[in-house]
Amino acid sequence: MIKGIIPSLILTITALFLLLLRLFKIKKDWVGLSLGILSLLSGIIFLPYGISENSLPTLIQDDLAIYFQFLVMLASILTLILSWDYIKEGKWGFVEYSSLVLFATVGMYFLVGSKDFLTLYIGLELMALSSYVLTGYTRGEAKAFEASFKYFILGAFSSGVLLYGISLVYGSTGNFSIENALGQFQGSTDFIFKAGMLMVLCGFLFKVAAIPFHIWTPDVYEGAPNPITAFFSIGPKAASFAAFVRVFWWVFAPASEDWQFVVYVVAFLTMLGGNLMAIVQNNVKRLLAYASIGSAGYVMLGFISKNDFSLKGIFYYLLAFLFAMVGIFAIIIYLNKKEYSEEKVDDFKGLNKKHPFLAFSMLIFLLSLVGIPGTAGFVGKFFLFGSAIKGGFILLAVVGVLMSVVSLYYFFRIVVNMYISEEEKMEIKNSKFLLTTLIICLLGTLIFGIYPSFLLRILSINL
Amino acid sequence: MGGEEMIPVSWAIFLSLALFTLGVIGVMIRKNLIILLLSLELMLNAVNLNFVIFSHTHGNTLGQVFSIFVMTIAAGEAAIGLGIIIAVFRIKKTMDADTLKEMEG
Amino acid sequence: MKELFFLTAFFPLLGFIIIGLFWKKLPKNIVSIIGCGSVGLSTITAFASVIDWATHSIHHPVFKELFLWIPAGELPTKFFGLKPLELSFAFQLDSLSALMILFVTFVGFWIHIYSIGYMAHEEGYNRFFAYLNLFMFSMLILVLADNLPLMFIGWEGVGLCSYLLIGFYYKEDWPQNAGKKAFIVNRIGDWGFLLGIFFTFYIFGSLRFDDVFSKAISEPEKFAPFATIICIFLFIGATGKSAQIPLYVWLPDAMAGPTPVSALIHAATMVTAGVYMVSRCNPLFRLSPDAMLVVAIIGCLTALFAATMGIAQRDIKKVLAYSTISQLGYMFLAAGVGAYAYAMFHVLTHAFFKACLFLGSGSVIHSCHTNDIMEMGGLKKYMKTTHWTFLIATLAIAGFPFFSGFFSKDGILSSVFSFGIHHTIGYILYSIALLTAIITAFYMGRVYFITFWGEYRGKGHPHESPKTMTSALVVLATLSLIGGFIGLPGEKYNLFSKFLEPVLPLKEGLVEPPHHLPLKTEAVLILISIIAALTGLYIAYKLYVKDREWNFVKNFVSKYPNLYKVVFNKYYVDEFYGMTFVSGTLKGAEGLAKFDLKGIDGAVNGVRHATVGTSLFSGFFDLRFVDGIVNLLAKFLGFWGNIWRRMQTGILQHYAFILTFGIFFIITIYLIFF
Amino acid sequence: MDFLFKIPILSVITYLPLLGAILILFVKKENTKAIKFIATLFAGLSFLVSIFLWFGYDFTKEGVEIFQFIEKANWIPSLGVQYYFGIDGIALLLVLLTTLLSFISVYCSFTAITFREKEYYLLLLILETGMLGVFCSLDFFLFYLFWEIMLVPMYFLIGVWGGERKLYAAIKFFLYTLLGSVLMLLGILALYFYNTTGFLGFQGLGNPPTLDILHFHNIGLPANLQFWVFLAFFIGFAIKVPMFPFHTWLPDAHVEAPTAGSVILAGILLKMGTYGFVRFSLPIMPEATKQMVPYLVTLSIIAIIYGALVAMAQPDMKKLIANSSVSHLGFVTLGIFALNPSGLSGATLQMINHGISTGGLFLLVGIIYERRHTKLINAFGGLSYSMPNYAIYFMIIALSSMGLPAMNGFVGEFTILIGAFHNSWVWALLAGAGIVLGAAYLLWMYQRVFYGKIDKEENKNLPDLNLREKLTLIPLIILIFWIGLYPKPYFKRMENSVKYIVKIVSPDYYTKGEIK
Amino acid sequence: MLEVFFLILAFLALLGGVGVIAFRQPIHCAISLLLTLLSLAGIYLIFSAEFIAAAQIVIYAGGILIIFLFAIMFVSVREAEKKKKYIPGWLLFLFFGVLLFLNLGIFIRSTIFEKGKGLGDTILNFGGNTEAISHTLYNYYLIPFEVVSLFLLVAMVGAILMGGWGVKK
Repeated sequence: MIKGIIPSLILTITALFLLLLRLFKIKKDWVGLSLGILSLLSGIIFLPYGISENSLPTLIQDDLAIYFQFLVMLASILTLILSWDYIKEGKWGFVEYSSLVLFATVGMYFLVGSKDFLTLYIGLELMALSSYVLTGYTRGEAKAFEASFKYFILGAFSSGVLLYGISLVYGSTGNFSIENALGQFQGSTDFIFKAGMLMVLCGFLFKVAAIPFHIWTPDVYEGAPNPITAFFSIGPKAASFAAFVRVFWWVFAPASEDWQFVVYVVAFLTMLGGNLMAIVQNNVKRLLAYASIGSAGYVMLGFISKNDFSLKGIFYYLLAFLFAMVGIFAIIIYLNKKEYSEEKVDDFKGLNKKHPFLAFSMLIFLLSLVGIPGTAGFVGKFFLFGSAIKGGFILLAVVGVLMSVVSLYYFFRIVVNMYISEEEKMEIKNSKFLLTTLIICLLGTLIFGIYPSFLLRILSINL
Repeated sequence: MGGEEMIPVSWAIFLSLALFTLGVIGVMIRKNLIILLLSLELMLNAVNLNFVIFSHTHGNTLGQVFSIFVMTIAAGEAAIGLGIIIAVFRIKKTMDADTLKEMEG
Repeated sequence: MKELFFLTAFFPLLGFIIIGLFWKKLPKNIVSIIGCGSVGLSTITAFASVIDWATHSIHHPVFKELFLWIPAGELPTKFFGLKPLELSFAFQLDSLSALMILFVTFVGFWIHIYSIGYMAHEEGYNRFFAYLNLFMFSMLILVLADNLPLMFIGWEGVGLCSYLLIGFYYKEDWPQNAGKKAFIVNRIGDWGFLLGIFFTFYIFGSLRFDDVFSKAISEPEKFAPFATIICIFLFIGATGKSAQIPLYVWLPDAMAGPTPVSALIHAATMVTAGVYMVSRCNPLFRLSPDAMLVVAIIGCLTALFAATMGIAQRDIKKVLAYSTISQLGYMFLAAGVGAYAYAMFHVLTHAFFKACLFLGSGSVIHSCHTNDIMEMGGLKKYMKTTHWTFLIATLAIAGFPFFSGFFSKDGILSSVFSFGIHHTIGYILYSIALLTAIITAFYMGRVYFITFWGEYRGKGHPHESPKTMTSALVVLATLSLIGGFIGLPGEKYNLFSKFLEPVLPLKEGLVEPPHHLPLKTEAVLILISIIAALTGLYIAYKLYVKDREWNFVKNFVSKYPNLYKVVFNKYYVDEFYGMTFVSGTLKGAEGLAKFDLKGIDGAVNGVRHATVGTSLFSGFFDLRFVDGIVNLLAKFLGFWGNIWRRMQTGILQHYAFILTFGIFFIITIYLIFF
Repeated sequence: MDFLFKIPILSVITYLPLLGAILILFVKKENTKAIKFIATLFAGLSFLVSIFLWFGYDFTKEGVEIFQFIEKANWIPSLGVQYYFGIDGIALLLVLLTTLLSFISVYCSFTAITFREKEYYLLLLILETGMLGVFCSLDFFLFYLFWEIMLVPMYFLIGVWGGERKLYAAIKFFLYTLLGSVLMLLGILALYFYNTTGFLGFQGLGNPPTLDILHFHNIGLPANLQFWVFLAFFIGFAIKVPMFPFHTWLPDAHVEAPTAGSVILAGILLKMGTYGFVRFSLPIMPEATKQMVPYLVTLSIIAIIYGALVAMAQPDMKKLIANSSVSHLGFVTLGIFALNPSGLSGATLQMINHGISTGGLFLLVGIIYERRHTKLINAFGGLSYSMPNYAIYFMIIALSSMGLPAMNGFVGEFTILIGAFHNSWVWALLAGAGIVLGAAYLLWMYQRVFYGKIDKEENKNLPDLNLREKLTLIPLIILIFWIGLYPKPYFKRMENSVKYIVKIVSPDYYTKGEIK
Repeated sequence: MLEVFFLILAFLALLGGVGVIAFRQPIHCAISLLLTLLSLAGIYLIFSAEFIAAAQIVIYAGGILIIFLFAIMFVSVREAEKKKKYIPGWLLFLFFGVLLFLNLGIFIRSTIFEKGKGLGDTILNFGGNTEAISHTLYNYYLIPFEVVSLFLLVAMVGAILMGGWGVKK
């Protein structure tokens, strides 16, 4: 019985240990980093152990759970490495930072692996709460607090909506199980079930930042510390998508047509709006925020179409997105000046001359986000658009590909700055940690882009 | 207690819905940061009411258990929220939420 | 020897390549040797192979396929199913092409010789000979080709050389314009020619003359309905090359080139390619009386119009140019009435006398350094040889008895007259042609008298030209004098028709053969044409020699200034074309370019500046343009980007409201649709 | 030549430039000589190896066997994606054109590019790999990979080494072409699903998943699906070609690109669109193609006339040539959609011709641009005095571009027009106008640039062509005359490939001669 | 009888709710929230959730609300009086809030609620409400229960981290 939660146990214990260290005023940053990474790695190693075991009442260990748990842990590892310089520079203390990231990971672990609304909710809240704290963690800046506060209020608001939805669903079905919720579902006349479903939908849409629930994203992305922004754009998002998929493909499967229609509209708006808004941004982080909103739209293509391509697409795309985002943020941190200032698109001017490798990596990540073949992003999009075509959502697929083209336009503003503008004003740090992250991400993007069968062979997600 | 025969479930649901809506409205229209938090609590209470009612309707205690968790989480959220509010207050010297608009667009 | 006839074409090519590759290094005398030598060699080859062929197998054309050129797959044809489109580099030697190569190489050779003197002091001597050699090559390909596409190669090749040589003096602008005009007008004709080729393949499933004609002859009724359109398209090609209405406008301008070029290309050889082509395709034309009538009418009208235009010109070469157009009109008239042999005969005699005239005029220009006849005069004293040769050629073109032009022109006139026996229109054509003959005699007389008689009016001292030039004049004048005797009137004595009989038979196809006139009528017609020629010459003599002060002409011009102006300005046809087709095309091009360009301005920039009003307004404004749609879209996207962006006020409560609105929105759409 | 079938010659050709690019990566930026040497060496090697293809290709084979030099390996088994290389006669010619023009464009850049040489040659070589990959691929996934990858180096070539409005032109190029290709991706996906499980009411064929292009040839798609898939592919290819309403990116990209960029863009990149029609649209969606032919031909004819007219009014030499490309490519598409062997083989030949002639013209404009730093026609005049050799080369290539007989352009246009004629004589009539206009705008430009008096001081002492420049042009001129006078080897090599396509499009063609 | 109780309590709860969003002073709002909390506790009692009712009073009224009062005391109170209490355009927002209410109301209106089973049997099985809850809590929901302790830990750490800012400097 314990096998299923070994990874989360490892993480929890490490996090608690780190807190304890902090309590005794042992501020060894490297301990925080190394223990954090170690625990996450061992967590990943122990992940497959629970796979055959399904005896836990509230947790499930199926392919979906394992893969996405892997994904969020990977995200956390990369975030930790990425954060090193940033946190060290501000002398904010890596130990408690590390433990907060671990707590968030535990939350995501349960969010992904729950087969019960209660567990799901608790996981969600743990993740969210750690995120609020992480948002306001470092800068001691009005902006960070503003972001944190906005995130907190809106997050709590949306989880209130989600919760209200859950309560209505409970009112209809009489239990919280995700696996067997349908015992008492009364078909199309069950209105509170549907009302609940819609509100749960709204709650999840908030978490995955779909339009019109995206509204928090740009501000939070901008205000949060850079590594944390990277983390938000991948970890919680991936975990939320996994839970989203699980809830809607399982619990609300009988009402598929109902939510598919709604999600259709939302996905449409999300792809359109996210990418269009990104056009007019000058702040890189806001630009990326909108780009990630647009990406959520693509992922929703897989979500809505519900076929054998869908999960592969969602997972692969999120993985690609993870590599690209972490990589891009690594570069942003590289470029970060000592004094606080906004991360402008112009900051990239002349990067190629100064540091060609950074520029090249940035180019690859951006191409991956656009979905140019040879990068992991393409494979992800290939599956996502494939699933949309297969599901018959041609219009969405068309909008999706068109918006990919639009995304090229705004991403290439950065490329233009890097490669074509001659001006150079940035100072570049020298950091092994950032470089490591960058190389991991670059390799991930390229390897999974050029030889995807390596992953696809493993990836036989079934529900 | 045996009151269940007399009180229509829909009344209670409407009450909870009304409270929920009041909470939502509060978050939308009030300026004061603390009152935003209070409104959030209102929303959570509406949820709790639902859980209790449905727990009663379905004859299981799952809903009640959930509502305990909700309370716990409400407490945690309040703590964090107030922490953030105080920090914001220290920097901004104001409790108006609409002054927090450094980031836009 | 006869199998090597195709080498005729390749000697000049060799010359061209040698001169072309080493044009910078070769000295002038070597270039002259190569240039003239290559043409001389090909002349020898031509004569040798033709004699060999004519003595042994005059009724069997010789074919020589060098290699398969374009094998482009099977195409469905009208009558013959799927036929492979296989074009060869292949040549044929029959009486028509034999005739052509003989006179082309011969005249060409003498003009090369002439050029040595004429061009001696010009810049670009080497270039000139290279082009001339290339021209010879193309022309010989044209006449030797055994299929239409290969003929087309030569056809365009001579057009190219014509372009290059007209624009030979590239410092000035107007030769360039003239060259360009020539090329483009020719291309318009070629457009028709190409379509004619395509039609031919579609109907006959082959492009070899031999195949096509044998099919056409064997089943005339079957192909007759399609022959008209083929012939009309081919004739459009011919009007371009041979400067017929409506595509004649390039030829007068083409006089911008050096005079030997005018003589060779724009008088003797290239411009007759159209006549050659029509004659070559006579089996097709014979299937279609309508097409032939069109040819005849166009030819006749061209003859008259060009002749009238020639009256008022002051540029000696322009007069000759219009006379060329007019004579070409005669040739087409002959072809149109079915007298192909006479058309070819006129081609031949015209080549002699017109080349002679041009070379003579070149000689005059060479010594006076002007083209304006009003600045010449009295040259017979200074330039004896030139004068005599010019006189002979003038008499020949005017149709003075027993000069070469007399025989060919008389043959044409009597053919047209006999055509009138079947078609009343023939008599109209005949009278026009006769009128043209008078006018021709008149304006040629005018030029002659103004130039060579009276007093010298120009600057400097005119002098006789060098030997290289006069020798050519003498040769050509001799031929103009005696060349006509190979085509005496009457069937029995006409060696020329007999020679051409295998290719240009008198009786074939659906068209009535020219009626044989009784001897009496023939004699009367001859008399009439003699009178016509003499009348024209006499009027010229009267007006320009007797009347020393040219009072009559001056009075006439001052009395009818407008008439004079119209004629002097060539009926404003050039201006009309300029205003309609040329500037229409240019205006259209500019308009389209703007239309294309409009999108460039602020297309994607629009994204940045887009605001509600401007984007919508200028968006609609832009819609007119191709890129505008994209533009509009970009602006629209930017506009929406901004709208979305404005939602991001930064105020928390607004965000909460948007969330609430989102929930409301989702529930509402759900309620509406379910 | 058996050994040729044993070594993966296509891969060797394709990746040699990439190898060169990788080597360049390790050379110091300042060492431009070494960089140029490596770039020339590898582009040249690739060209030399590709010559073997010309002799090794067995053009007597028919049917599917026209695809030779096959290389096959599993790549993504779960999707049925293969590493699948192979060429038929049409691709053979395009591969050769690519290697030749790439080599020339590397060689012609030695003096034109004066900064950031390392990146320049690197990108040029990567671009070559991408282009070769497109022509060699017989798997959709692989094809798409190369198709898109190629855009990136091209973007940089325009964007970094371009003219004044380079950024605009570069992003416009990228956006337009990407727009087309993403729609094509949807088309590919639709085919994939039709082949396997079916989608959206289309009963799938239930085959194992594959993206093998040849498998989809004549797979028998239902008519309405064909229509949509055709549309998706069409937009992609039409933008690339570019066909009439999609052409606006082309003048911008051409004008702003550096010389080599223009050469490659005009010479090869545009051919991918037309190649796409031949390889995909025709054999996979024959019914839809036939159905759409009237519209496609209308667009082609509009392009022919419109492009020529727009070209006529251009004040800039490069822009003029760019617009003339629209016109020439109009001929190519006309030939393709004539759907008969003559039209198709003419179109294929015309692709090569256009690459040679227009590539040559761009080279020439680049040469003068290097000397004078302007491309405006009215900045010149009387150049035949100061640069007589240049004038001659220009004349020859311009003549070839306007389709003078005995030069390459004529052979292509003639066969295309006769092919089009056999569908409808009106097509040939209208398209023929392009021949007239082609002469008009080129001669007019030639006149303004080379003739007249030299009225500008700068033009008086321009140096004539040097040896290197001549060497870049001479191969093209040799090809111009070779194709013009003896195109048989070319026609032979594509004969059966064309037959293969025609047989798929209209199975009765070779028996009844009907395009039905 | 219970109906009347319910209605009274419901009225009070709503009154409190309205008070939360209507009073100017945060302290008044907090007090009216207390009213709502207590009324709801009463309603819980009606629906046989004694443990929840007690927890409501203890945790909410006694714990959470006290934190709020602390916070309200901590920050300046006077400041709030000067300014408007609602943000500009609040009527529109209010309007949409009401619309949302109506929207959701449609769903609830159209649902036919079954007659409740009541908790009687369940509670009897376990021997009491609290026992029943604890049984579920410690058996079925053991893991979430443990996780929620982590949640509280994070909340604590977070509150310290957040609230501590500015103090150090």
